Amino acid sequence: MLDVTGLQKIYPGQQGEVEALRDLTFDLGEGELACLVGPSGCGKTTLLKCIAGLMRPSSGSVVLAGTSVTGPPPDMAVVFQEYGRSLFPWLRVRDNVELPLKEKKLPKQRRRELSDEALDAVGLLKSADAYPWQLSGGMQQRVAIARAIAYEPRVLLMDEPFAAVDAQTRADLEDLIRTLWKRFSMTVLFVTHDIDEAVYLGERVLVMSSSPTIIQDDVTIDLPDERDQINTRGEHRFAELRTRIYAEIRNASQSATAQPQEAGKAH
Amino acid sequence: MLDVTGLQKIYPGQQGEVEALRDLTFDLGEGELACLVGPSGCGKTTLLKCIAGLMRPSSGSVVLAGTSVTGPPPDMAVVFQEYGRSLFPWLRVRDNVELPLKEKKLPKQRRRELSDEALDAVGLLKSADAYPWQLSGGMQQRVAIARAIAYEPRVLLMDEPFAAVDAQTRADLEDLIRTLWKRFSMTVLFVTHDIDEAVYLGERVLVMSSSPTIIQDDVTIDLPDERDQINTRGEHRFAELRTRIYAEIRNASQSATAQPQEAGKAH
Amino acid sequence: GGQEDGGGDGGGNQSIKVGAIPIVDVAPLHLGVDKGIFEKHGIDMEIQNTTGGAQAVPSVVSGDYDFAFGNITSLIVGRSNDLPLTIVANGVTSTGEQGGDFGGVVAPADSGITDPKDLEDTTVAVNNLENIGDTTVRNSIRKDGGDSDTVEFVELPFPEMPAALERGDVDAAWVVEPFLTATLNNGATEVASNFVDADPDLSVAYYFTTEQMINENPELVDDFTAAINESLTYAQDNPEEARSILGEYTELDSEAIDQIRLPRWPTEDYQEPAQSIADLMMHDGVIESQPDMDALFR
Amino acid sequence: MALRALHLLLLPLVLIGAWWLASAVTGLYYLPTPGEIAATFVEVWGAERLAADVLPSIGRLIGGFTLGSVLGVALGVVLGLSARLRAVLEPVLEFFRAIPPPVLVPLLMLFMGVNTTMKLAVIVSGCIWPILLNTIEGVRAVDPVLIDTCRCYGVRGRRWLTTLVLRSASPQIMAGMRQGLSIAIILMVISEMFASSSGLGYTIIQFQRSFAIPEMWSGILLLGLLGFGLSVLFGLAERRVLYWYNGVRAAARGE
Amino acid sequence: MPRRSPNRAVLGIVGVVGFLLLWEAVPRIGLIPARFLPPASEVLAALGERLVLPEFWTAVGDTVLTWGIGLGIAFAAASLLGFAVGSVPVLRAFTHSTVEFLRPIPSVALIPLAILLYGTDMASTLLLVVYAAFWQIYIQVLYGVSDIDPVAEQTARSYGLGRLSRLRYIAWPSALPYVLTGLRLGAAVALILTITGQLIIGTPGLGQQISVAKNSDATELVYALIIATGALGVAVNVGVRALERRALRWHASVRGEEIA
Ligand SMILES: Nc1ncnc2c1ncn2[C@@H]1O[C@H](COP(=O)(O)OP(=O)(O)OP(=O)(O)O)[C@@H](O)[C@H]1O
Ligand SMILES: Nc1ncnc2c1ncn2[C@@H]1O[C@H](COP(=O)(O)OP(=O)(O)OP(=O)(O)O)[C@@H](O)[C@H]1O
Ligand SMILES: O=[N+]([O-])[O-]
Ligand SMILES: [Mg+2]
Ligand SMILES: [Mg+2]
Repeated sequence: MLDVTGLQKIYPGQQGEVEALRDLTFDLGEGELACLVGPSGCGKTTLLKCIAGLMRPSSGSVVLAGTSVTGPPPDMAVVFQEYGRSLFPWLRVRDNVELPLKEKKLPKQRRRELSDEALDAVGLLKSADAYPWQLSGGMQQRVAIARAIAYEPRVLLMDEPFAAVDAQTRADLEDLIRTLWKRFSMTVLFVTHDIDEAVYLGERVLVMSSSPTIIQDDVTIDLPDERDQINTRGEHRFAELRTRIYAEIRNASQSATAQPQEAGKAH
Repeated sequence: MLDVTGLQKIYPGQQGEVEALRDLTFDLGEGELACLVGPSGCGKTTLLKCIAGLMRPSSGSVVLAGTSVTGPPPDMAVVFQEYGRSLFPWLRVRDNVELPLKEKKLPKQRRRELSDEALDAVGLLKSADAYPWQLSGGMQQRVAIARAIAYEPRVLLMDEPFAAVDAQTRADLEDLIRTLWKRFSMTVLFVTHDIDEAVYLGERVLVMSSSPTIIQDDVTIDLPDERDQINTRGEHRFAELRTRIYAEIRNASQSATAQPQEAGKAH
Repeated sequence: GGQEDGGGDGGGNQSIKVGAIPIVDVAPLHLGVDKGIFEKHGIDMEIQNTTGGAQAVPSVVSGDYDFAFGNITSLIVGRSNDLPLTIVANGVTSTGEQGGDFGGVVAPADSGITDPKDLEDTTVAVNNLENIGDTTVRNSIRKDGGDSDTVEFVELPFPEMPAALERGDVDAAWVVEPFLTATLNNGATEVASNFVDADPDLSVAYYFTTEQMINENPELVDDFTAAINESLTYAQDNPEEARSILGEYTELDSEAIDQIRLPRWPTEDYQEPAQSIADLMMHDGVIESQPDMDALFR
Repeated sequence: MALRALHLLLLPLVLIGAWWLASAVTGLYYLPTPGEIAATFVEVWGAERLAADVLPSIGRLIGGFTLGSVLGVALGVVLGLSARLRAVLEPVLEFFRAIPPPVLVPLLMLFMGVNTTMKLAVIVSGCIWPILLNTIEGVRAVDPVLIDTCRCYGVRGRRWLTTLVLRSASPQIMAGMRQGLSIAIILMVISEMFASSSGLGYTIIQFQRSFAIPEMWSGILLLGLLGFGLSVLFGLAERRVLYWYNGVRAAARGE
Repeated sequence: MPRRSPNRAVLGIVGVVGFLLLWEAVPRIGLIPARFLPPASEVLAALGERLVLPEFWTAVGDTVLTWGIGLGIAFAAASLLGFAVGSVPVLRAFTHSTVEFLRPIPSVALIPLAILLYGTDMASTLLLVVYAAFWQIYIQVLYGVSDIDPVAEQTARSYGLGRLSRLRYIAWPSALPYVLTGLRLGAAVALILTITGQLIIGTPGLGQQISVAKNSDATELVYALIIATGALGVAVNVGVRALERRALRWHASVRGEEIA
């Protein structure tokens, strides 16, 4: 479904170039749900934007469903890390959710159905008529999520979509994503900083190293398919996986936060 | 130090008013570190802005160190939830950090020292000459944190300051905040969604209910003063506190996400 | 243009459009309409307000106006630039009276400027540079024995001259009615009657059209010329009526209407004095070669 | 390089061609061919005229534009910051904004006399509006989060003005100044229609009045070239001032 | 907001009254002779006399008509071209030099050409109006289009919004603050050129009446007509401001003011 091969991204800049991604290669099967973790600034957002066709990689290729990605592919939804700025301040919450549906030429009634459903799922049906800037940070983020799920995409890219919501809501949204993923057999790539979340949600967890960035580890989550906030998280295997990934991340991010001369040692 | 009494905030709006805060009363002693948790949209940001003197409450009062807060008090630093928009895009990272110090009329050399120290503490010394928009989300958030700590405030208000950083960095920053808090005996009010974080960091955790918002619980964290990411989190008492707060939040947020008619029952 | 609307002398009236600046000078035109003179000559005329000859010329050249009222220097300059302009009737003529003309040079009473020669080394306002104002004022100075090269001329619209004079922005100004009477009433001194100095019978402006019009519609031109000549004569013979028509197409107040000096509107011998203007323009270098003055007049 | 030249010249060449065709076909007196205009241009705008008429005009133009920018930005900041003051002054300002230069100039002459100050005032009276309006709107639109940031870190006074208000309004201020620049050129011409006896604008108007049509067009050509030249300079300045702004946009696209 | 509106009007009236008092004072204390600048009261009286004359209203009608048509054409053309050129970088590169060349050419210099093409009819004045107002709006639109938040733009692209939809739902609202400023600038310039055209070419309207009054040394009337012109400008601005408060409810510039 999604093939990323030898992806490199170098940002040009006045004080020298920044190599955000060195050499990434991985693939995702149709209908897979993978989580992406890695230290802050390692290039997760960059990778997502390259996959979404919003940014041109410096070298390497992204191939989605057999076609090379050069612009945003159809049937793809993205939840941006900068959720606040990705909502259109001139549109009310409902209109923000329905805008992509209009582009899909869905009839009015169907749009309404979908937006009602999505807003209800994220607990914001009451705020449908508010403007985004009248909402709290977490509510804004949930609007962005609602917009993505109402779109019923085949590929869903989410960049730390639950960063601003409280623990309970987060748990609910995690279950929501898994439910929708199964129902629509979407392919999902999910960036998160929360390792528990990555393990709980994904079938696979991709661990990115800090820069120069490569895929440091690709962990298959061999937990049962039916997951449950209390029992799954209580399982022994969950703890194992969690510990393993935590250690990886620790390695990766130590090299990032540490002094330059120590950076080399981590690898 | 900080006395909040009968605080109420109603946002005016075209489709009716929104009562973000109903009636909040609590106080914080000098040099206390309190964490604030509560469901998304319950009014944490609103409360912080009222305390910071950035917003006028509809009724009730905020008194800081004996004087009523009508505008931003001196020696207070705030890390905004919208970290990205709180950085000046036309200033380099270092200049963003040093701007408040200039206003404090610190000599150039001292400013440099402070900004170096703060940027180093958040692991961004290498990015001092970059512009904020050349940084990843998590890096931007850390710049905002660096700016706040370089300011050496007596009161520090932080609104989900670690939402965009990875687990390892988050842990490091948590320890950083506790260290600074002790060193400068600041008064800290810290909003977070991560209950573990709230328990780990705070001396007290204030739990806000969902709307109509009141302080639902005020939990004293009776963990030893010396905390440690591995041992403290492993303690039995930690788990107890965590469970208690989790239950509170669950109550609170259920009423928020649930259908309107159920909202009443939660209380 | 409207010449195609009607059919010559026969049938109904010819509708034409005439451009004229709404000042005292064109009173005969309005009087002619008022008195039915144009109608009598089979002309149904619409008078369009212009801001002067320079704006009227392109309108006539483009055929938008059939005729227009324009000052002699604009017409000479146009002619010398190969514009096919032709004068068909007199427009307005100096009274020929020293100190009693409808235009003249004025200076503040306390300025010490009383004669044209006093204008040496001063700044004088005229409405357009390299036009009839500066050429005739220079002539007046020379005639009075002064050196006309020492005068600096600046452009100001007539309506702004009284204030500029009073402020001292300029030392003197060449003004025409109604501003002449207005400044004199406020105590200014009349320094020169520059039109009279140039030629006592100087015609300052004319009614003109294009050669094309004359070739294509000579009858209409004849009718217009006849009608305007009759109107000019009527105005000349009935100055009170000429004054009262001013109330119709200008915003002059009744006091001004009573006080201003009327020009003359003769219908004969108006071609000759134009040569003296052409000479003055040659002298001042406004034009480079003598225009064919005969071709300018029909 | 070649592409840039193509960008620069293609459309002008096409338009010149169209003009050529139009003037050749119609043979209108007021529409000389580009060839005639070019030949006249060389003849008319020699060194002498440049020194005597064009340079002083450009001097006044730049003086007026600078003055207009300073006043426009200063007043714009004040009005942008105070809704109350804006409500008080807006009708009066709008009143003056609607007054055409041919009517306004006499008024200015009444107050200032006939001199260079008046000419500068005419230029200012025109080019100030886009700068003022854009500054007001730019100041009103400052990101509320940045305002809060400055408030709580005690950033105020001059630093607040320069690092917050002016910088965040700068994209809009630049838009206004770009507008103001070409209006300043137009008003330089108009200011020389009154009480002048020299200057670029005066010369063009004089050509027009004396039916020297190719000469007049050559003057308009010079105005256009002047405008283009100044806008190139302005573009260079703008690229420096708005470096961060363009950076934000390029960054998102990964350029 | 409803309780602010009268407030705003009251403040505006305070400003106007202050201005009129100042004007009244200048000639009265002799700063400028009343012959050249009559006191406001006398000018208002002269205006009052005019207001009852039908030809005054005909002139106002002519002026407003020319203004409205000219602004309409300029606005439509400038927004259409502005959005098209602004969102296609190639177009922008190819037109840049021409635009910068044409912008500083004064409308007044085009008067002979206008007369030649359209005579002294309204069309002639319209040409000047459209030419001058077009650039003002066009440049604002160009700046507005490039002010789109890149995150918003990318969001729209990732959801598969086509060029037209992005124009309508993203570019248009983002650029709206600039466009409205352009409209305000263009509206005044259109009015200015309408009056100037009437003044110089002589098409009927307020401008022509000003010209007649000037030539007749009717100073009070000149000022009265200037007031009428300025009042039209103020009325236009009130209209655009009202539009702005509706259309930009979401924008920081309008939002902030309700709280303040
Ligand atoms: N426009 C840019 N110019 C230069 N460098 C950039 C630019 N955008 C990103 N970078 C750099 O690229 C690297 C990767 O950034 P990216 O936003 O992809 O990180 P991330 O993994 O999403 O981090 P986070 O978890 O903090 O959001 C960072 O070091 C950042 O500084
Ligand atoms: N400008 C505004 N106008 C109207 N309502 C507002 C406005 N700002 C906030 N609100 C409402 O006030 C309530 C509290 O918002 P606030 O931002 O304080 O929540 P929060 O606790 O910080 O939430 P989060 O954790 O999601 O950031 C929300 O219901 C929100 O919709
Ligand atoms: O002539 N103007 O374009 O103002
Ligand atoms: Mg990121
Ligand atoms: Mg919040």
